[in-house]
Amino acid sequence: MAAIPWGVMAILLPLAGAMACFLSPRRASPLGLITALGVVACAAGLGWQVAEQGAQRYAIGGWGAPLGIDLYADGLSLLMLMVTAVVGLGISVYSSGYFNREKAVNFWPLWMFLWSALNALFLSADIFNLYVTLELLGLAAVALVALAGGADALTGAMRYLLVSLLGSLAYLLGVALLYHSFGCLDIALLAERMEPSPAVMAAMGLMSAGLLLKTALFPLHFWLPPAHASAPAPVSALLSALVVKASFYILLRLWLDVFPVTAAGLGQLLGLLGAAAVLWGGLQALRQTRLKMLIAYSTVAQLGYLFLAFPLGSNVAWQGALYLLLSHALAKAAMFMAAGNILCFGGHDRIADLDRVAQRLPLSLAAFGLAGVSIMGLPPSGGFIAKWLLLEAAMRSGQWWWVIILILGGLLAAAYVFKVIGYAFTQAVMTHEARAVPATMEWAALVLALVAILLGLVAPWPLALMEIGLPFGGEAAG
Amino acid sequence: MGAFYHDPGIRAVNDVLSVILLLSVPGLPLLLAFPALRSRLSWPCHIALLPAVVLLAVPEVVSIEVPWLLLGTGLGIDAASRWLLAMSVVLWAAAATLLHAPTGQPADDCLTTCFLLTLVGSLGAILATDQVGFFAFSTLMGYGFYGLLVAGGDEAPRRAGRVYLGILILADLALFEALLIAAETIEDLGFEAVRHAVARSPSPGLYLSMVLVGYALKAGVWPLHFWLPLAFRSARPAVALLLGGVPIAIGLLGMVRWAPVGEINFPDIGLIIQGLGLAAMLYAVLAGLERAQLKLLPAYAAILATGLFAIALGTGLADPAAWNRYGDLAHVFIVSLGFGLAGLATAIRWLEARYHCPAMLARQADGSNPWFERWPGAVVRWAARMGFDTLPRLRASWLAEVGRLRQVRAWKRMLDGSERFLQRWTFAITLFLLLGMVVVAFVGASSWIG
Amino acid sequence: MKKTMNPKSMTESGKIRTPFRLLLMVLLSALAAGLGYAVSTLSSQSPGSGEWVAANLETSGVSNPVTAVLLNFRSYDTLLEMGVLLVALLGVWSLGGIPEQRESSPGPVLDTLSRLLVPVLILVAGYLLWVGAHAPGGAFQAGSVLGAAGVLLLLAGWRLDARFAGLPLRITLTTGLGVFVVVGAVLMLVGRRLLEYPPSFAGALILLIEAAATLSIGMTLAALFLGSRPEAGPDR
Amino acid sequence: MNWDGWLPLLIVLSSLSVGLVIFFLPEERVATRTTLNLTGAVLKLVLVGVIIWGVVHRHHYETRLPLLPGLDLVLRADAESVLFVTLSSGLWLVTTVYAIGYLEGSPHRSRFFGFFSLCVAATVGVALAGNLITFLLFYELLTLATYPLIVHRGTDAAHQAGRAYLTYTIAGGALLLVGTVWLYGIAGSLEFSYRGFVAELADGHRAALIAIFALLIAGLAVKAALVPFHSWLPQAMVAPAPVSALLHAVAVVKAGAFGIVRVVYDVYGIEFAAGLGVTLPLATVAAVTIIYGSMRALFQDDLKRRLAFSTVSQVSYIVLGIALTGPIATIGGLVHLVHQGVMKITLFFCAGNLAETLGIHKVSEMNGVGRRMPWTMAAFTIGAFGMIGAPPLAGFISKWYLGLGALDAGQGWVIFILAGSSLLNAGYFLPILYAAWFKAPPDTWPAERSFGRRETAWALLAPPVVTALLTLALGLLASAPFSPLQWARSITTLEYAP
Amino acid sequence: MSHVFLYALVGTGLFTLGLYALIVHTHLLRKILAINVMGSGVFLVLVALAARARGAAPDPVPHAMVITGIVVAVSATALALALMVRVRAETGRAELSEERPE
Repeated sequence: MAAIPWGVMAILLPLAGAMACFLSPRRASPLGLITALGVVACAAGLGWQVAEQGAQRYAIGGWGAPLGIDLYADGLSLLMLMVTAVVGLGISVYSSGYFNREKAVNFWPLWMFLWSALNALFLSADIFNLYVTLELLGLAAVALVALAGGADALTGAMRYLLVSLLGSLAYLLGVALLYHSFGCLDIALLAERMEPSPAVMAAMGLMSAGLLLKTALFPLHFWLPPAHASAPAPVSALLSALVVKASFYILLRLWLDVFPVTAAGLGQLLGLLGAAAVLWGGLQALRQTRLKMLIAYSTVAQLGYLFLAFPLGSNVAWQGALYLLLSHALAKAAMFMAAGNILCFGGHDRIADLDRVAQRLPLSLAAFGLAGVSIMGLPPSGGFIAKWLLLEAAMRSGQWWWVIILILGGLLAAAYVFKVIGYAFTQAVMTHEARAVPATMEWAALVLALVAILLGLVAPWPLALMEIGLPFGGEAAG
Repeated sequence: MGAFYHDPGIRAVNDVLSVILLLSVPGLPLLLAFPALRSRLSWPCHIALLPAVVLLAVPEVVSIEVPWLLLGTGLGIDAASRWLLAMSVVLWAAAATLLHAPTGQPADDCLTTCFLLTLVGSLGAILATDQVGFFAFSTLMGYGFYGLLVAGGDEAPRRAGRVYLGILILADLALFEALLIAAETIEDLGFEAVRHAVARSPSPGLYLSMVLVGYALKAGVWPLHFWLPLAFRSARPAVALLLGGVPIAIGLLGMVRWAPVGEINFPDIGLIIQGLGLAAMLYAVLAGLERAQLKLLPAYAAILATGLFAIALGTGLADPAAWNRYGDLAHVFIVSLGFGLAGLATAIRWLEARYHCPAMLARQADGSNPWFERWPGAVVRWAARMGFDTLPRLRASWLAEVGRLRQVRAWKRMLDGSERFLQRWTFAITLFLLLGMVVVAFVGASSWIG
Repeated sequence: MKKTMNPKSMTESGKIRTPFRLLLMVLLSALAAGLGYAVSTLSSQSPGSGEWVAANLETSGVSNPVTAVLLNFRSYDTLLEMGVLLVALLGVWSLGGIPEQRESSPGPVLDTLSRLLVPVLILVAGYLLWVGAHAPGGAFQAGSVLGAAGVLLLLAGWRLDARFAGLPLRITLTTGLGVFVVVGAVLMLVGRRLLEYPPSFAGALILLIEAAATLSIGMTLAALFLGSRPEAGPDR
Repeated sequence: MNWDGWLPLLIVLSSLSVGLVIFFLPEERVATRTTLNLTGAVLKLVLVGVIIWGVVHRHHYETRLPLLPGLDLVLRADAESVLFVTLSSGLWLVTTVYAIGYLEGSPHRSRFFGFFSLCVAATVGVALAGNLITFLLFYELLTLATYPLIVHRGTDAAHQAGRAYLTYTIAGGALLLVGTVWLYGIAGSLEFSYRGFVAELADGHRAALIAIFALLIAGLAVKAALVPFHSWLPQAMVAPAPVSALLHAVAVVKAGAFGIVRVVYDVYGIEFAAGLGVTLPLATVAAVTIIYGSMRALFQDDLKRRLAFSTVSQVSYIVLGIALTGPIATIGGLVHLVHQGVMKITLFFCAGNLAETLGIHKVSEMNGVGRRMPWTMAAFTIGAFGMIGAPPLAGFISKWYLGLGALDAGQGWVIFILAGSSLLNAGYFLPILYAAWFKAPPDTWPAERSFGRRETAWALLAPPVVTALLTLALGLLASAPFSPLQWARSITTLEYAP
Repeated sequence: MSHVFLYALVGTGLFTLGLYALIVHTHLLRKILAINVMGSGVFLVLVALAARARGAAPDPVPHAMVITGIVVAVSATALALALMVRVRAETGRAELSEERPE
């Protein structure tokens, strides 16, 4: 075990930051930024550690698995942590310009809690601890959505809260069944002791359904667009980029490690729902008249891609799904930020009137466009690499119908992204006074979008990191 | 990757002078064709002829290979082409003088350029020693001549020009095909080599017919003569002077040089061609008498002469030995035809300037286009209908169908409705999915346990 | 875009048709049956980690196994859970002013009762905190009782003095989580793992954490009941 | 990696970096922008010169960066890529000069030139791509970089054109992607190599290989504007003239055609492809496109639209040359890749000059324009005759080899296609020339701008004249060393070596 | 079957009952209560099954889990109620509207 437990620090630091922000509301913004930098450093440290020494296990309280709670960092959790760090830093920088003082007081502690919850979730190796982090995450996220105020945001937040609680409870019931079946909560131990039984199957159904609800997989996505679209821009960004991914991450962990099911039926069912999400989200996104709604439905579609890996089940497919997750996190954060800039500048986000705004915010539009490239899955971008891997997996497994879905989804994405981009080239007169957008907000969006593009050029490194600890069980898996 | 090392750049030339000379015969007029380069010169068209004159003065047979030009071509002069060149120089000089006479109009820049380009084409074609070069120059000559016909003229020359242009394109197509067939047969595209090779190839018929049709079109041989009367009727004096010596002569020269006459024995085709030639002569006489226009006389004379030439050619095809014996006369014939037609044209101009001839006005006034002008128009109109109307209309109707589909609000409503349904039955759907999961899991489990 | 409130859909959403209810019942019964079946097939021999807990109870610093699990073996859960409480409060506060309910003046009975009960409740809370080390009880129970006392006070119309409503209140609210984090961090600084108590200090540390947590939980619950950020004096 | 290993990447970066810098230049820094543009273009040309020299001297230029496990981003200079890279970087220089003149004083120039440079960077990437995934990467980048140029004017028509362009190209890209992935799944490699790399897979994968071929070609055909994927191209002519030049000659259409070259020769190998029986359908499609494009061009009154349909027709010559199995036709196809670019860019430059100087957009407005703008129209005339295939211009050489190749391959019917197309070409170009030179000019032009003594701005006039002279030179000097024809011949020897 | 399982079955029953209420009722307060009922069901399952082993002391871990769960549920309920009050203040009714914001 290495000298410095970077992973633990990545959890404690934002917690401490949250309390500091809470205690000193006037300095919330600088305190938050400092914490963000610290967390990024922790993630980098953990990355270095994992890359050097392989997967890490950390027994909290020194008790070890059956009794205590373990933290576990392998390639999968490391990448999640890192993408959270990058997006989180971007969101922090963006938020320092976005919120007025009054809102900032509430935003920063909640955001720090949320970040802490995310890090804790990605590092946890204990299914009950996962439940706690999930709740921490969910409550913080709901509170952040409600921060926007107004009927839309509050209704969205309410629905989101109910959905989140329902999902958590289903998950918790599953946890109960698993614990009473095997007497342990640690993922690795569960995997060892796993034996199929009706209780396990019920737990699997309950936990999957609960997590799917939280991940907003079609047809359980209904809560996502209103919540994500009505939240403040940085919150939309972190919800779409990170929060929905958290529950997917748990699902992935359970699926890969705990449930030793090769049952093709459930995989195909998930794949089918994913495919439906891709198409439905794309179609709905295309139909939207408001930019943030469009982006939110785009998230629904992109989440669908993640589930295409389940029926494929091969190493390459998992890698593709995870890569999509990473690049989508970056790209979608950038998109929501760009939309936030537009909203902030022009006072509205009606797509049809974007031509009044778009040309006056070239950086934001560029960010939107670059992020769009990744969303569409065009090269060179992280989205492309992900799509390539998924396509390859589909081709290799002979399940060519997923190829069609992937391609159709890409086309739909192109349609809705360019529906927006097109307005960048006409210049209409401004009808009202515009508000200046701070440069930090524009650059934060652009830099995140650029990182999403960059992911397409440096793929071997993240893919190599992903393999640490063999989260996908090596080449033969599936 | 090394193919081009072996290609010689410019191969050693024994006589640098002949290279310069031969190249400058088409080269100088080509340069002068650029208005900017001749703007200071007072007699550009005459100056352009100087290299040709010098070349005529050189007594020996010279020829060069220019491997880097086009697909590797050659220029040269021998006894036969010397006569042609001499004829051309004389005619061109005369025409240049005529052209220069009414100078003073700045708009004639275009005309001068066309004149010089045609000059390049005709001299180059005479000097060319292989088919590609000949084809290139004769094409240039053709389009240049079209410019000469049309430039600065009114409706009548334009119509002549249009018809000539159509002929020209068709002829070039035919000749291009012939050229391809030749190139397919043999690598070296020198005239002699091609004639030999084609004659020995299994089916020289296609090549022969392409060559004959192509050059017959260019030379205005009956029944492919339609542009000739139009051109003679409307051309300005300088151009009328050139008609015999340039397009017709080059056309006939092409036939002589390209067709494997004297190498193959095609009595049937020969007979047909002879018949055509005879018919041409008959037609020329009849039509010339019937139309009775002074200005058209050279045209019918040309048809008559080319008919005669066709008879000779047919004889050559039917009886190679005869052609080999008397074939050289063809060049003499061409030269004299050029001079003769030029003389005739000049004479008629001169006569016309003296005596007014009302007959031609009456003929022109009836306005009915001959059939050969009508049907190309019809073809174009038909094609227009095909391309312009049918296809877009098909597309339009298809688009309308799609548009109707798009208009149907049902799609929109369906999308809206389902989304609202999903929102409304929020938790019920969750239940369904939960059940689905559990059931699938159970099924999976039972099959797995069992 | 105009926003229309369709009255028809409102009435529809208010009432759910009977066939649907029936269908729902059938489906839910199926679900209940399935879950029940799953539960009933569990082996009656518990494979739980009870014996592990029992084996390590001595070194945990407390003798009540539940407290040992909560504050030692799985103290990390509890740490995060303190965070959950605080987040909920932050969320409630960030919602802004909740429209004040009609102020009903507390009757004399309530007033008297609260004066009587609050000290008792505080005492009970202290007891529960103390007893948690070896018998049922502990920080949450104590905190809840404390919270109840706070609620009672609030019902009786008592409001926190503006002087304490700012930083002092916030410090109290964060004490539980703060002490937890500080203890964990200090333990890490001295070379142990996160929340790896030295066996000799375990009892004391747990008590310290529990005390802080009790205070925070109580305050948080009361604050949650109040619903909005108390009017504070000017912040430092 | 030594210097040789970085050169291909440098060529791509020479315009990519310029583009990125230009994006951030303020609109009014005209001089800086112009300098940057020209520096980039000249630098690229110099680097290309180095590469040509090196390739002739058998240097191996290859940049290899890891992209995915087992798949590299490969930029390599081989004979084909040098042909295309020379074309695009040469024409880019000319087009840049032209664009600087054309857009003088118009808004959003930084954006325009930024994307302009990106577009060329992508094209050069397409040219230098050493495997299919690198090709795909730059091919899609090209799509993205071109879209802003097409909608640059921001009018409704421009948006519509942009939408059409995207609809086609993104769908095409998707097909290409599927084909590529499938191929990778079967072959496990995507490296281009002379005579292809899939031949050994023939057993058991025959049907799949045919399907992949269809997917790849369909994806590429969109950019190459083969019927029925062509209709974006005429719509895209609403873009500014330099963009049209870029679309039709330098980059987009060429990228599609070049891709087909790559797929047929370096993925499948021409002999194997012929053995699969996929080349004849391709040739048929190309033939149909040739005729159909010309037919449509015949009836367009909008000059640029007519030119666009002409491109549809002409680019298919390249495809036809590729699809006719045989070395001579290959020479024709490859050489037409260059020749068509030079000729068509001339025509578009001229059309742009007419629009910019006199406000002429329609053929019917061109009466007597030769008097007013003799240099421009002279260049146009040369380009048009080149397109018709009149000797001794560049188009003649292409047509010559195509025809000969068809005969050589025993596909006599192609001759008739070529003849018909020439006829139609003449049908739609010659009336323009006739009107321009021989009809009387109108009293006033639609929107005349005065440029003093010259007929138009220097930067607008020089490019078409240069490319027109190039058209002439490519025909006249076709057999000279280093000519595209010679280069195509040497490629052919590589692809057909026993 | 021991009484422990009976409790556990009651727990699952509460869970489904809560789900039913969550689906059927439109008023937010009822929905929140339904969630709480569901939570109670889960807790019951957890605690009941902890005492399965005859004679042995009940497993303390589920108890700890339930305590944690209860705190979480309390927090969530508090937030939900506050949110509900705000929703009611904004929209005039304590229901989730199906109207999508246009």
